[in-house]
Amino acid sequence: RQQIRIVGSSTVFPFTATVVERFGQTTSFPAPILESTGTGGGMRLFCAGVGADHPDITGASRAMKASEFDQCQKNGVEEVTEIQIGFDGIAFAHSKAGPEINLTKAQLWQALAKEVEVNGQIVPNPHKRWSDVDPSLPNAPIEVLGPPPTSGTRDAWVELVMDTGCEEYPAVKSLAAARKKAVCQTMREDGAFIEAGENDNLIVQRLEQNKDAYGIFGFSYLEENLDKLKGATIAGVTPSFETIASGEYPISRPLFIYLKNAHVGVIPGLKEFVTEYVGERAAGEDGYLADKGLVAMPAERLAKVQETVKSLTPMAKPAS
Amino acid sequence: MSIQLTVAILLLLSAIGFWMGRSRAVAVSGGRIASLHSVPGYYGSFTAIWAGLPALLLVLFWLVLQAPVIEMLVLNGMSPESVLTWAQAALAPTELERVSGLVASQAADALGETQRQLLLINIRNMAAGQEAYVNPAVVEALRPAAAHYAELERIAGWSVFAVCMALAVGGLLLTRRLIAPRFRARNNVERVVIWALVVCSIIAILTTIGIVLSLLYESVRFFAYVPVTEFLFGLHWSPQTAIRADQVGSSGAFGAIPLFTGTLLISAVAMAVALPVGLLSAIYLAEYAPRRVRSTVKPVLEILAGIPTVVYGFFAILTVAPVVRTLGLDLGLDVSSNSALAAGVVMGIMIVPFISSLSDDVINAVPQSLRDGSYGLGATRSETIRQVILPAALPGIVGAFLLAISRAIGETMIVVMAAGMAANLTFNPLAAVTTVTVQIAALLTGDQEFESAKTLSAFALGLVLFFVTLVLNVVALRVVQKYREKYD
Amino acid sequence: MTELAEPMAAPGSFHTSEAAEKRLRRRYAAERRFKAYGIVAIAVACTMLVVLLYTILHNGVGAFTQTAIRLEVTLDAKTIDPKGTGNPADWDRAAFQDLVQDALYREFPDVSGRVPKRALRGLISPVAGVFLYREVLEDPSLVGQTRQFWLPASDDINQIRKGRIDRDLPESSRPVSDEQLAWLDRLVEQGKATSIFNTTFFTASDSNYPELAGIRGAVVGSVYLLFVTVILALPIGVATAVYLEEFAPKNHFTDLIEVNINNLAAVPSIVFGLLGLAVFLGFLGLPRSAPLVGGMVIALMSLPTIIIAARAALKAVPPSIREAALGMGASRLQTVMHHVLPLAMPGILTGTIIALAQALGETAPLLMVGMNAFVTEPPSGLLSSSSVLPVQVYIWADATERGFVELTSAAIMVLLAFLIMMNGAAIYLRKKFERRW
Amino acid sequence: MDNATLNTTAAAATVPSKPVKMAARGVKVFYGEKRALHGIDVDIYENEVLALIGPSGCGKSTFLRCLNRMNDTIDICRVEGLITLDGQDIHDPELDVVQLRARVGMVFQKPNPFPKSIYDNIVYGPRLHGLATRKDEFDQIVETSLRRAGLWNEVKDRLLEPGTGLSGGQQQRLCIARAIAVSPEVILMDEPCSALDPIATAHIEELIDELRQAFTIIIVTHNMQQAARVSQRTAFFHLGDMVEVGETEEIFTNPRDERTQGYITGRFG
Amino acid sequence: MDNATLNTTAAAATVPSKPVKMAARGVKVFYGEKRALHGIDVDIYENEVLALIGPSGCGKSTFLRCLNRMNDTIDICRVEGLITLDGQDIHDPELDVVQLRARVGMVFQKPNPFPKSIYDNIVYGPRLHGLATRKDEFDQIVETSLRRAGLWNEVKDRLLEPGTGLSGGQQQRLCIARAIAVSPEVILMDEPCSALDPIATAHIEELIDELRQAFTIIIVTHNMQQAARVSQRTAFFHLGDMVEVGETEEIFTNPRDERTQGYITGRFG
Ligand SMILES: Nc1ncnc2c1ncn2[C@@H]1O[C@H](COP(=O)(O)OP(=O)(O)OP(=O)(O)O)[C@@H](O)[C@H]1O
Ligand SMILES: Nc1ncnc2c1ncn2[C@@H]1O[C@H](COP(=O)(O)OP(=O)(O)OP(=O)(O)O)[C@@H](O)[C@H]1O
Ligand SMILES: [Mg+2]
Ligand SMILES: [Mg+2]
Ligand SMILES: O=P([O-])([O-])[O-]
Repeated sequence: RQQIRIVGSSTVFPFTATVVERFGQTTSFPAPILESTGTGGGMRLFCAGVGADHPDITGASRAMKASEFDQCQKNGVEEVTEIQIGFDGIAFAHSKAGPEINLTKAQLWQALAKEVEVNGQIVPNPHKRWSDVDPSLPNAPIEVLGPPPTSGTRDAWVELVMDTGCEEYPAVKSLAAARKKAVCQTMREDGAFIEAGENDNLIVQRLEQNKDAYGIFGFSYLEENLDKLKGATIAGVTPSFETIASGEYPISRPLFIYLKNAHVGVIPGLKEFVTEYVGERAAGEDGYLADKGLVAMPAERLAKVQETVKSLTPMAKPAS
Repeated sequence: MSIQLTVAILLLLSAIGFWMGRSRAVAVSGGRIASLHSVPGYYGSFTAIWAGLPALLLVLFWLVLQAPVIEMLVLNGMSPESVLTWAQAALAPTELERVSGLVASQAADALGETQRQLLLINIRNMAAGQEAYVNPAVVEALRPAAAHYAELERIAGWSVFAVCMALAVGGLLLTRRLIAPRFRARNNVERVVIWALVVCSIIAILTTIGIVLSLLYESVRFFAYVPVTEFLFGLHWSPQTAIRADQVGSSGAFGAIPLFTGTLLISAVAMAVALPVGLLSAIYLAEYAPRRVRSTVKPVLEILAGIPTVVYGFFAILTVAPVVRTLGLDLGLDVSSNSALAAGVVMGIMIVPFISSLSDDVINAVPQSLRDGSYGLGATRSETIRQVILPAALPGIVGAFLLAISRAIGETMIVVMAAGMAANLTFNPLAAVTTVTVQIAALLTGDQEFESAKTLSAFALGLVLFFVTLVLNVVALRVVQKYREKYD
Repeated sequence: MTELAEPMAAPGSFHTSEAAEKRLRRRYAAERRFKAYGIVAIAVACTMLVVLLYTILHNGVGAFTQTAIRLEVTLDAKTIDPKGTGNPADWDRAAFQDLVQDALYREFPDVSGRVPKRALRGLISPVAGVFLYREVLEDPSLVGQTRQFWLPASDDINQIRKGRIDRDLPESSRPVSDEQLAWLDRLVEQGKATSIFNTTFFTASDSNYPELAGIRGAVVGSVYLLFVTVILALPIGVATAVYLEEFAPKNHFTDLIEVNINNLAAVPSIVFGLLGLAVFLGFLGLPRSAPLVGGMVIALMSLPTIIIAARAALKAVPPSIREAALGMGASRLQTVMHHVLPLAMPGILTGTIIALAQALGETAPLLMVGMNAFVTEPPSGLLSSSSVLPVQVYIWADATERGFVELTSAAIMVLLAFLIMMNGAAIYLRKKFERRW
Repeated sequence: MDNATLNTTAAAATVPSKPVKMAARGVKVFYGEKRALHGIDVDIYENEVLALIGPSGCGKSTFLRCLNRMNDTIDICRVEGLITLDGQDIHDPELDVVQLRARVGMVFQKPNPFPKSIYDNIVYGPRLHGLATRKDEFDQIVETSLRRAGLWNEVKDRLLEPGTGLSGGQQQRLCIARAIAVSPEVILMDEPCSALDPIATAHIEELIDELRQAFTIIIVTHNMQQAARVSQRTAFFHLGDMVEVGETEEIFTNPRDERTQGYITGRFG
Repeated sequence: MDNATLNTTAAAATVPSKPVKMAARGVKVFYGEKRALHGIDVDIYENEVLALIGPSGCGKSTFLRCLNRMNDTIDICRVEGLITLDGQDIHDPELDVVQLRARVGMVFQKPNPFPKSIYDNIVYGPRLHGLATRKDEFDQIVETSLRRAGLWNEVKDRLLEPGTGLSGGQQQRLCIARAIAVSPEVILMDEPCSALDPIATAHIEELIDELRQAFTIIIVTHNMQQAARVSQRTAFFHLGDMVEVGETEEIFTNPRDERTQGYITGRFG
């Protein structure tokens, strides 16, 4: 095998694909082969072993989990370099025809969780309309299209919005850890929150047809469809390159690729590829990945990542 | 000697064998071809088979075994120093320590399986002359091994060539001795051909065994996490929450009932569309339509069956679902934008040709004598159709219906795109539901965990699906067979 | 039989009576209603087909044209060939984009500053350099010259030009700024921007940039895949059908095979994907994303359909032909090979084509064996990674750029064209060889 | 259709003893381009059994099927000429084909009971034509028809069993019972015994003889002995022509045409 | 198979004038559980035409198909008893069934030419059995066979047109030509004329008479006149038994068995 093989997250996929394409166009190495398997699926393939049959790089829209790291170790994939490539904001957006809306995480939790706190009690979510959640919100039915649990975007949403949103309610705070987690993280299933499949673009297209519906998807899709959609303001911040990069916008997450060190020097072009990926031309603020919707890292962070790539410092076991 | 060349030469020998066998047969017949048991061509084929087939089988066998053997020999033959040099360049310091400790005694054995793999990639690349792809630091160290590798490959190639030639020539000589006027060449050749046919038909069985085994193996592991009863009778399906450490075992997370009901619901909607449309179309085409109309409409309808399901998925979600929703809202109904109705309707459209084509066939299979009997009594066409033809064709139509249902149950892409993932236990077609196939696709293409009940559950679902379609098919087959007996 | 004396309505009296006439009118009304149901049913099915095709057509036609901008590019030899070897292999391929950008800056000399220049660059495709490189590669003598080239506009500009993004929207909510619109209008006025036929769509493979994306790789992948499928499924399917129909004794074993085949025909395609994953990838260790593996999975999947069709075709050959041949002293195998199989061949081919047409549109099982790879070049062989048409559709449907929306529909159109062609071939075969015995 | 009535009466005049039930004048039938009948003229009298004989493919069945317009169901078939029932043109748009077929019943070569119960087979026609409405009326019809067809005693205990479960001869009698249940005036039979064994054949032949009391019967047969046994008059067809028609006795003992002669003495066919 | 030879010779002794070509001893045939033939003993002499007659379903075809083991092709069919060809047991594993069928040819009820050219229809058998190798030899065979079948003059100008384009009678003669092209010793004909018109039938009957010079012919017919015209000896079958066999004249004028009598006089069938 002479081509690099890359698997992993569907969120990272378009960015990796862009690098792959550029790499194929501008170097004499054969273009790497890229396959979108989802973060977890990618980890599974990546950690299955060392050798020509196993991928060299996997993309992830979240950090590697401890269990995955262990699996890697068990299968002889002992040295893995963790490389952050940038940030991805998660947009909560709706049709341009809809009203302006300004939400807090607590309100989002109230609107989307299966069980919520009402008057100090934990009850099944009674809210049918936004105005039920907070009278200041529009009097429109709650209808949110979001990613299925199999997607990294969903994980991030739960972690960044739901988990923090619920913290503001004392009755929730006082729950036992396990119960609290369940209450905080479980999305409602009565039709107000709709799991709309892995295909973010389809969510975008459906929002166009239904002005009351909101969608949860990667920021890049919002960016590309600004003529039809607008992003809701979360905690007073509208999603944009700037607010995400600066960390102001509260729902954003880092994106990673993982490199199998053992393959460097065996699979041609591997190191060159990763170097290109985190190079200024790609991952820089003005790089072509930014054109694709990736929120670039601040310069000093990028420099650190470039350093890691240069030395191929293997990662340590993650905490969780 | 490359395998390709060996195979080519074998084929050539086989061809020569054909010619030899043929001319030998003509020779032994003494010019009276009719005195031979078989036509000379069969003696030729007989010779060709014996010259070619055993050797080709050997080549196939060899192809499987050659690589591992050569690799083992090469690795064992490497000097400790070169292994060490390679290890220093390629391995991480921690691994290196372990390796260098052992390397003095048993070079290759010191390496773990994964390191061997890497080393072999390098050696193979070098043996193939692609030094450019190998770390320059190890090129020199690996040169002897690469040469060894190439040498072994050469030897292997020649030896397989030699053995093949021996087999082929042996076959030629043997068959030449056998050829006599009374020798039943045709019967022998035919026996080989028929065995080949048998082998082909066994592939269908192997496929089934393969499916059942690969599903069963993973399912059994799944049932180690989740009891069968819970899976089959549980009312709650939410595989995602169960992977979080604090929720494993929370009861009902793997209850597949909502998936079954969802599948049923969508299939029911689909059949509610497909059955009347399909059946009535079939009746019209078979009994009323002029020949010309029939021969254009039928293929047009069949296009519906050929359209890729991805396309239907788009159609469902971007065209039909909004229409359904708007209509529902106008009527004051609460319609989910992922309604089972939209997915079902589109699936129904897709299935129409299955029902219409199959029904058309069974309606045509109703003997003309029954129609004549009915017309002869003064029945109109529709009376004949409703009271004689349909009852007579009913078993066949039921068969078609069952096959269409199994198609609906197994359909994936439409529901993946249009039906969503919400495992609601409901029979309301306006609500969102999910199906077994959606879950399989989602569980296996999405975020997977190792060895988790979540991933494995996909295989259990696949197993259920397999058995459901099996039962439906056996029933359909029985029904159709019963029907067949009646008129044949 | 003395029962003849039994009373019975006088012959004929009833059927011409008033009551019978009235009843007759009712019966004919029912007749007309019933016939109408049939017509309605067919109309419903056909309408759906038309709506479906119309939606696709409506969304997809746009993809066949593309906005191009004419720029005067100076192909500076030093920039292109820094080593000065004159060998295209040593060219700096990344430099072509810079040349394009320089040309653009020269076209608008009044634009200066980092931010306005960035906006200006937004007019032209970020991969315009690739187009330029290809043209120069074809004619290396261009190096050093200054020439006019038609280069693709960026996706946003393309969408604006086609009206897919409304240019009357407020500036903040469209991807193209007022400034850029003004530049574009100026170019259009000068005849330096126009719509051209999108040949890239047919000559290129997958890309992240809609203006550079095409279906060639997917089409080639589909062809390879179908090739594998045909090579495997046709002979095996026909052999199985021949064995079962002409040779197999009726016993439990053949019953088992028969039930099996019928069952396999209805097994959900995704289950075949699971099988391929477990056996071809897991057990045999074949590479992911390879047309070989995809073809094998699809072959297994279409095998039952082919067998069933082939058996039907064999059954349709009248027994009198078999008897004739057997009576002449042909063996069973000879009977089959000389007479039955050739006569059944059109039917077999028809069935096979239809099975293949279905296989061509199959997505789900291919996702399981990794056929959703991103590959920017047509596969070079059966083992190299590749995508196929339906999966390409599936991938493009999720791409971020707006340009992919119409590319998706266009790819569907190509896929449908293939399907209709294959169905047409099947119908033609069926017609041509339709035989009355 | 005055002309038709006239003609028919004229033809009938030659044998004045019996009224004409059906008549054919210049009946030509085409299957696509091919002409199967070249112009048939014949009168069929009330309450007689007319046998049509002739070698295979001569057009007997074709002619028979013209009489109740069963040929309408064959796309490529075209009928020319005049056929009358009680003096009325059967192609007259006034006369409905459904009505015609109720009045001119048919029994086919191969017994073709519907795959329903014996009872339902019989009441099928009466129910269509509204001959009865109440259960007891239907019961009455079933019993009468089966009795007339000589089948009642054999099946009266199993009326609800499927008609397809009967033996060949019983099935054929069931078909006859089914045909007479709608009170037709004419019954057409196309080789009704050719699929039956000798005993069943004898049964049917007896039955035909008795049915003649109430119905006009036209029977196609390839068995000359049978024609001789059951019919009063016989028509001989040859290559799409009706060669001669006359009293059965006379046709068999003293045929006027040599083709008839040749056929009857077994020189061909 | 000494025993067989013995028996045959013994049977042949009763009519010593002609050598026995084929013989059956105690031939029983079962279709699954059902017995279709109950033990048939008959000798067939060289260069004679033996007619098999009897009512429908009595087993004529079944017996005929035993003689060249065409019944082997029916799964559920089982044959017991001894059949010899020139004294050799035809079930002897030494004798290949393919060779048997080349020696005992068959012509079927419905003409069934292969959908190929007339020429290819004829040369199919010779090519199969390697009777010729060169083009001119094949040409020779085609001409001889067609001449013997009385078809040469009608088709000599269109040998390359498809055989299915011929008329029914021509097709049947083509099938006969095809059968004699492999120079069989015995020809079996199963109702070869029942699908044909009188003229074609007459043609074939003439042909059979001529072929008798060179071949042994066994013909099944439901037409007694035909049996009388073409055969020297006739065997009458009834319900799976061979009731009697003898000189055709005698069977028709003076049958020994009353069932034969009944059948011949048209009392049943
Ligand atoms: N449906 C049809 N299409 C074309 N030709 C037909 C059709 N039915 C009959 N014929 C032709 O019309 C001619 C007369 O056929 P018909 O069935 O009336 O003969 P028949 O006297 O009933 O013969 P048989 O004794 O075999 O039943 C024949 O040549 C036959 O081939
Ligand atoms: N393939 C078969 N399977 C089962 N039973 C059969 C089969 N062929 C013939 N029979 C039965 O064997 C008996 C003899 O049939 P056969 O065909 O030999 O009669 P036949 O004398 O040739 O009649 P016909 O004159 O109608 O051709 C019949 O009862 C028939 O039903
Ligand atoms: Mg007829
Ligand atoms: Mg027979
Ligand atoms: O593919 P994901 O990034 O959503 O895991």
